[in-house]
Amino acid sequence: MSFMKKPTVRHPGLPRNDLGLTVRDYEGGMSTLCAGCGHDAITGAIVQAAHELSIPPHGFAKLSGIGCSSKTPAYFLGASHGFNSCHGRMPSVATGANAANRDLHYIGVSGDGDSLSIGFGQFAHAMRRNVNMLYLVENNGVYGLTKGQFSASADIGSTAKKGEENLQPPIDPCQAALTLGASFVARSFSGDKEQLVPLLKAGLQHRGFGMIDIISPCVTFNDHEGSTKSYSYSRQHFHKAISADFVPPSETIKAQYSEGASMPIELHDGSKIILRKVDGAYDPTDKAAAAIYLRERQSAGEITTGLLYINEAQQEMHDLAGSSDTPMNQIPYERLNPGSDMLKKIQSRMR
Amino acid sequence: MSFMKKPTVRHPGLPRNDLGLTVRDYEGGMSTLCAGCGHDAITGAIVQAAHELSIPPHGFAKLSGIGCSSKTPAYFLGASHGFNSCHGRMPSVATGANAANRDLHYIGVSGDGDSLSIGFGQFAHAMRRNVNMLYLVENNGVYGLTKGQFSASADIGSTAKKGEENLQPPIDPCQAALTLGASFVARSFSGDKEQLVPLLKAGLQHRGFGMIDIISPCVTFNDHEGSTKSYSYSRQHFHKAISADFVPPSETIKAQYSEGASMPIELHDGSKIILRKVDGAYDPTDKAAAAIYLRERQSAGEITTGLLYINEAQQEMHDLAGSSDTPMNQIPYERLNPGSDMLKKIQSRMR
Amino acid sequence: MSTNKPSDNNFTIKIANVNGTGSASANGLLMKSLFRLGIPVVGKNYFPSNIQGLPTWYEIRASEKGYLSRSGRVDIMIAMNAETYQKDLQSVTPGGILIYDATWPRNKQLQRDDITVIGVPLSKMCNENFPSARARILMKNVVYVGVVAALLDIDLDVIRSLLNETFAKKVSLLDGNQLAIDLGYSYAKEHFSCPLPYTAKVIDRPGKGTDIMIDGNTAAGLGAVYAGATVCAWYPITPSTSLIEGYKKYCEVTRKDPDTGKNNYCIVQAEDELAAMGMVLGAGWNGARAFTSTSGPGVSLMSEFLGYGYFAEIPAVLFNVQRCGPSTGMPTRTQQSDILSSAYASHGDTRHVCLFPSDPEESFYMSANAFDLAEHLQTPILVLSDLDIGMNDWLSPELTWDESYQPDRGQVLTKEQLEEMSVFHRYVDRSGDGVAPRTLPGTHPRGAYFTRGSGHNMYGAYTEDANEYQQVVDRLMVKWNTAKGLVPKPITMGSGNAIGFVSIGSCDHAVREARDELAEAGISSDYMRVRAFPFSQDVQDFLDAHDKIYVVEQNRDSQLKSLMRLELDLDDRKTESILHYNGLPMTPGFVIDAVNADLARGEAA
Amino acid sequence: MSTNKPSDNNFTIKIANVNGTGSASANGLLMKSLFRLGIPVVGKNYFPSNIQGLPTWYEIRASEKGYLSRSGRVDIMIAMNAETYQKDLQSVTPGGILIYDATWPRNKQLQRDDITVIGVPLSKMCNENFPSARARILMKNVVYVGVVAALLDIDLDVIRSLLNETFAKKVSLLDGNQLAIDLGYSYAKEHFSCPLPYTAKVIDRPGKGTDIMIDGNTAAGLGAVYAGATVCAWYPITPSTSLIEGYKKYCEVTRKDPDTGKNNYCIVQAEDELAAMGMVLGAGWNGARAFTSTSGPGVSLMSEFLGYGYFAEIPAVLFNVQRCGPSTGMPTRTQQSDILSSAYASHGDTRHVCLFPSDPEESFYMSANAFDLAEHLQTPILVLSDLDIGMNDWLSPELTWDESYQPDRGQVLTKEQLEEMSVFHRYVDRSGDGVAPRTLPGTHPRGAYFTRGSGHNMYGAYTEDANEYQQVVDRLMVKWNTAKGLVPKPITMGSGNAIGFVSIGSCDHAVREARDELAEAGISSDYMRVRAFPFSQDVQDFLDAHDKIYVVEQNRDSQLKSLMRLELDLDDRKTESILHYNGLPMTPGFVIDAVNADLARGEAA
Ligand SMILES: Cc1ncc(C[n+]2csc(CCOP(=O)(O)OP(=O)(O)O)c2C)c(N)n1
Ligand SMILES: Cc1ncc(C[n+]2csc(CCOP(=O)(O)OP(=O)(O)O)c2C)c(N)n1
Ligand code: SF4
Ligand code: SF4
Ligand SMILES: [Mg+2]
Ligand SMILES: [Mg+2]
Repeated sequence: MSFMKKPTVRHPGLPRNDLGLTVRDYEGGMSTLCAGCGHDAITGAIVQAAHELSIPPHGFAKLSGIGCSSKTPAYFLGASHGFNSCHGRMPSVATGANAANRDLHYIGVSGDGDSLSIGFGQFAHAMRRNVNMLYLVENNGVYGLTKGQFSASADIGSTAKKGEENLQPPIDPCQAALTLGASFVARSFSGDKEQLVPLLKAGLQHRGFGMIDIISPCVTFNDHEGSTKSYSYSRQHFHKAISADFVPPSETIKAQYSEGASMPIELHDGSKIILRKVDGAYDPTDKAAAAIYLRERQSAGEITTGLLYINEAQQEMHDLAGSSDTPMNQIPYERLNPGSDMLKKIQSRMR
Repeated sequence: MSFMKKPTVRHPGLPRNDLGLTVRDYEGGMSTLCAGCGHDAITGAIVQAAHELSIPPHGFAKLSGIGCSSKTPAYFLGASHGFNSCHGRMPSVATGANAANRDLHYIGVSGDGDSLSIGFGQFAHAMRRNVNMLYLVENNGVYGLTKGQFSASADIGSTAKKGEENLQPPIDPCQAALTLGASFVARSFSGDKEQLVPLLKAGLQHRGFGMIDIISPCVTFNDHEGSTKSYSYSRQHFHKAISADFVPPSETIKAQYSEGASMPIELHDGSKIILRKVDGAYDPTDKAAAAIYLRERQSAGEITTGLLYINEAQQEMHDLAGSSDTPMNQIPYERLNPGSDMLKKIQSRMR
Repeated sequence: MSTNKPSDNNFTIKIANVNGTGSASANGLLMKSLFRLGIPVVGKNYFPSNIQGLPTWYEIRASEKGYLSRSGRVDIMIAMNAETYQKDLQSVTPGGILIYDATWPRNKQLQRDDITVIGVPLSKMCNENFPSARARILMKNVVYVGVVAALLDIDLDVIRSLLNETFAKKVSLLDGNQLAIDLGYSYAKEHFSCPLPYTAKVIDRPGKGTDIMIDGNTAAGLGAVYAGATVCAWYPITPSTSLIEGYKKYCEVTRKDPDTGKNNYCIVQAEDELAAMGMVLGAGWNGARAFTSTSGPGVSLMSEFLGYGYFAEIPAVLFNVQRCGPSTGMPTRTQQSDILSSAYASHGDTRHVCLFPSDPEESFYMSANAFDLAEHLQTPILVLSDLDIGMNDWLSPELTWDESYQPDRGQVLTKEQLEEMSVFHRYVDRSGDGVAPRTLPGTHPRGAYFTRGSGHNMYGAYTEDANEYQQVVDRLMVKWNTAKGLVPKPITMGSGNAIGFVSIGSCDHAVREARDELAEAGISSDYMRVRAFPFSQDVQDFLDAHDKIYVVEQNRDSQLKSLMRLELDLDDRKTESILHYNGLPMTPGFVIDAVNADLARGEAA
Repeated sequence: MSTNKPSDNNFTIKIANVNGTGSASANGLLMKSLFRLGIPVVGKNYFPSNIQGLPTWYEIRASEKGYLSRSGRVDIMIAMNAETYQKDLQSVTPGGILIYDATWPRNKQLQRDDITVIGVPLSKMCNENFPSARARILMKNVVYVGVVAALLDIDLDVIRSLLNETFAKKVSLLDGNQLAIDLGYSYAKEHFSCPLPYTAKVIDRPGKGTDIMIDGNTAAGLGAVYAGATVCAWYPITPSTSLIEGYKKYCEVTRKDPDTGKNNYCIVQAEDELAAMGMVLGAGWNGARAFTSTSGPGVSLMSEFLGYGYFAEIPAVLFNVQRCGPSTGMPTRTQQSDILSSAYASHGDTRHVCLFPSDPEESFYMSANAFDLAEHLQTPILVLSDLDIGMNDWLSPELTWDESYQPDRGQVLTKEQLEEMSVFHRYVDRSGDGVAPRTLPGTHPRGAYFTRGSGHNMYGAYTEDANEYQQVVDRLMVKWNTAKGLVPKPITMGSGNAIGFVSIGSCDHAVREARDELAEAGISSDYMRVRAFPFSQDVQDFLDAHDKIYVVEQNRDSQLKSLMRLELDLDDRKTESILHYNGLPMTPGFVIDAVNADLARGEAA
């Protein structure tokens, strides 16, 4: 939002984690997203979670597709390698990266467009393979970066809006993940750090594919016609250079509510969604029950948040493949080279 | 299976449908699939269903991807236009074809590789759009045409087989379809014409996306190692030109069982699957119940068959889009051309 | 170039803004007021791949002679973005003017003696005059329009009537905007010697009053409406999205059935580009005029399907609004770097007919033409525009539509024709031009055939036979040669000179201006702008007729020249590439400098 | 060609079978027995894109001089497929022999006086001798091997020992096979005058005993094992699948950790080709040697990612085992038609280093070399093989592995190096060769950088700045020029002749044989086989050194010639294309005919 260089001053008073690092060591570059964008709040939660876990920053690799959401890996973990891949193709790149080095912590950041439209196939198959990574869908119901087309995800403002697009049934990443084999499925809200940070930590520690659907309002493109707070002013102008001509600064929407409770959230366009946090009695190890609960709450107009499903027993990709414990990229050539004698032996069967 | 030209003799005794056509008029070219392939049985059922519905043969359009299954449109409805598209891409071609002409009956034929791997994204989005078509997944758990690699679908012989691949959770097309918005979801078995033909007819008459997952055993590539009836003989030979060197003729597996009953089926490799037919009490209009039932039976090791879900109220793509009743490809240019006066008017706002 | 002094009706204004602060309307107002005076004008937008908070520029060139390329000069810079202040200051042409917001002190370390720096307390003025926070942000932009109006002596009535039209239905906003204009205008009048030595004058010229301001994407989308396209499938990608938006907008206005209220068009937002292309092929196969619009990454994703369309011979139209770079590159910058990859998109021996419009006007007509070619030739047609053409605001002659136009639907057999035939074979070419009649699903049982991307013979049947296969691909080359005679011919200017320029698409204006300037300097030349691939004989003739060929294009790898080397007889020794590929639109100065450097080399050698 | 008589150790046997009837083992047995005698031999398989019931042919060429191309002749035809009987009969070279199953009467209308037709009651013999239905089908194939053994006087001991080795662990099957051989052998001895005038003789020659029979895909897969590739991601597609199967097979044998039993390799069957390429890039970025294998449609789907790899500079190896045609084409036929689309895969100014092996031996070494180049140059390397090389059975010199080989991992900064640096910038080229050192994730916090396909500057930061962007793409051209000196040089033969042949990949054997024959007829020539793109200076030198250039390749659109026209100075007037593109491997006769026709035209003119 500002062109000023981020200050690199150290704050001596900042709390240090087990590695002696402060939260600053887990931050990244300055965000260029719109003021108030939900994605920035998620970035903050990732920084906090990574710091609290005391994993060295270069022990992470962060990957993304293309979109506003997919830009965010530039804004956290500046000391980790990042890979901003092609639109919708992060799951495959992350799978390959993980195949090469099973020892890093992989954070994949994607958007609803990136994961549920162009990337849906890859998203599904990375889950099916149970690639050991944390996968975040920063879900705003629109294509932010291309200026606000509807995406395939749950239209988070659906109650307040009308129009043709709304009639298409949305794809719920959590229900899809349950159907497609993810071993860790959760949902949260960008403004609910209290819920999000522990979920991120759990997902990073989970051995297998951890999918968190994070509802993350887009402050700029949620001003559909008919909405009371529509930013219609700039649209009235006869001249459109690019459609998001005027983006008034907004506040990040915050949400704090307790387990078992439901919480109505008013979005930037005045529409409402109702979040429901699973409570302590909820059993996240029962997949069928999770699927049923999700559907029930959905019918009641609520969006369930929390850890919805976890299966620690499901083997991750390398376990299934019987891979060596030494990462593929660290096995010395001497152990990879079968040698010239073996080549002779192999060829003895070719005569 | 034979190079002999199909006889074109008319059988005067054959029953005629309302159009005066016999079943012959709905047949296609000679199949080139392996003797006993489940796909051929499905072809036969399609011919019968189309004939019984008394739709003129050129009122259909048949589309497919690439695979043994996707070859089959050449073997039915010889008087219909066919479109053998790219691997995994039939859903988009069918969507476009339907966009151009909403008046034809569209039959899409695909395989589990075609629909659940490379084509999974398109498969999902055609369902979400509720394109008015009948979509068949001829599901054999393998990539037949490329000689037997495992596919992402339910491994139909899973009880009898072991090996790395089996550990990956399969994608169940029916559960996926329920999650992704299909308005008609059914499952059947290639050898159960009694169940299949009515389902095909219902699917063709359904207004919206009708998905039928048809378990269709591959007689050639179900001979996994460890299987009792493995065709290991030819594999023992030192020379492999192509892997499916010897394909002994097999019989199509047939199954007949009544509503509510379960039926164990022995596949060509000696493995077993258990099919369970939904009974009359089953309510296919309740999506959540359908999803729950599927999961329950799955946990019990059974594969549910029958009409699993139907929603006649869900609007199909053109309804949602507000398309004219006249197919797009039949609107005369005069009605499409806004005329030169309108062009002047439009430009008056550009000064 | 850059030493020329600005003169009446010839100047360039550049406005440096921050993304998302609502400057577009103000900048458009300024441009439009010059246009209303009758001055040829072009507005180029340099915006980031971002929604809010990053630098963005708008550049307005007024050119009495109607040169619409980027001028490469900045006579008036309005520096509204502190982040880019230093860069913006540097980019002012010597003798030029820089306007900044004097509410806050400017960095005195950044100085230039050769330009005039004007401070206007924009924020202060707005804070004093507008109560709401939103208006304070927005009206800053309108105030600087008032300032420029005073400096250039723009007739305030023109601005006023523009505002009146704009806010006809939102009168509450009208007053604020008027006030802001007046504030800027008065401040400038009071504090600076207005007007400048050069001003914006009312002029009269052919086209005044009928000319329009339009971007290429809107024009192309409108062309698709007039061509009778009914199916559109697409996936959002900059800079092609607004083409679809244009199509949609005009469909909504003109294609609702008056009786039923239903749509005589069907737009599908696909899940990705592969699906979009699949849908277009499905619809084209089924007899609807269908198209998609995308940019480089989308074309890469569509490659498999493009090869399918070529081999199975299905009409389709694809607009490729080119952007900058390999991979994601710079999505909001322009380039012409998909020429080769579009012409030969897909594996195997595959080649595609391409059209290359140079401006919005041609985008409109070529858009319509593309559908005729697609159906006549039964093959995908790729229309290669670019961000500069597609998203910038160009002066354009009025678009017209011939009422007698009837779509060329190509050879499609009717029910009656099929009824009379004993048998139909899909790929039998009776006309000798390589095109075989096709049938549409649902017409007649006898018309049924199987469309496939796998090997097929002339009868449409599956084949793995060597000769049968070869027959089909050989006929496709016959069709290719037919295309040469059907596609738009190149446009040539001048004759008899030893030097010949060759260019393509949006290079046009810069090359034409450069030619004029070079001619004034005694270097005269001929010029050919290639408009289609495959090349017609005229292209070869032009090459042959010149001793020196400059191929001017906007990519690194001289892709147009490559295409000509591949398909024509191009003597490399007499050919020089002039390549511009940094993502900005090319300037005439760049071309002139390159020619002068080459001629100097020649003399030195 | 086709007028030559077969002679000892020089003949072609073609076997027409039905797919799925188990003939492959028998045909392999026949070929291998010739190989064991020391005769150079090649086996080509013409199979349908189908599993059961369609025509399939296997062609065994014995050539004492070691010519391994398709001969274009059929000296002995074994016609086991009634469907293709007529075609098979016709394809026998005059003077040749046709063997058919005389159990059933043959069609007497199909006659030829210029060949010898031999009936053997194969089915009858099998029905009488084998009880099980399966054996009756399978053993027919083995019986005809016995017949041919008698006709060609093949030493039965050789066949017997082959059978012994094959069925060492399945002795139950041994007897049946032996019996079948004997049945055929005796029947032939009894009923026909055996042996024929030409026979298969034991020969001694260098390489006998060490040479192997191998297909190119197996060799390339093995090369990847020896190169130290650890990550493989792929999606099944004919004819590339067996490359992965080869890699997997040898990994299973050589890459299980002896201590833990775990795999020192990781193979991922991807959901499609886009994902496969993404996985390879992810793994390459992360420092593993990673590869994929595919064919045309897969390369089309990978285009977007290939451009990403080029622009973000990530090592990757892609084997493109080319098949026939645009689109799906003929998946089980061969062609070299992805040359252009591979070299320039993806939109924007993108170009890729390509290697062109000509046979299995080279597939092995180039496979290994590709990984070195990929990591040295930090870019995707495309190895273009084809179905003929990849899936057919070739005589090959023994493969060897230099024990001192160490992988060239390119410039990768270690933890220690990073520790000593004050700052790391990803794309700063200090060596001047266009390649900048990279770092691997997890090494050191200072090594962190952001990999992106969007515009970036030399420091690795995001940019939309015109100059910063251009710096990067200009450096990529420096790297491209570096590549010219690193890729395999062309192989040339002969010198000083006016005529120069240029060819590529699997054309090699046919061209070499044609050259020899032409030389015997008094037309001598030089020869260059191009082995890599970009072209090194040697390629230009060869072109310059000849008055007449024949570019021989297996595609319609003269893609190799096109590439040379684009990147070199190729005089079109002295260059003639010889193009073979019907899906079958090219014969020497085709080349000779083309040259003779061209020379005749020259004389006539
Ligand atoms: C192949 C390709 N197609 C299209 C685009 C254009 N594009 C960029 S971002 C985007 C959508 C992003 O939406 P989402 O993933 O929801 O992210 P958000 O911006 O909403 O966070 C699209 C379509 C692209 N970059 N690449
Ligand atoms: C782009 C592309 N990739 C790969 C292939 C090769 N291919 C052909 S069919 C097939 C799998 C078919 O499996 P499935 O859909 O299950 O059909 P089945 O043969 O089992 O009926 C594959 C991978 C192809 N034709 N195109
Ligand atoms: S456009 Fe929406 S998603 Fe993108 S940065 Fe702005 S608020 Fe966030
Ligand atoms: S390989 Fe399997 S799926 Fe294919 S035709 Fe044969 S039996 Fe059917
Ligand atoms: Mg989004
Ligand atoms: Mg299958």
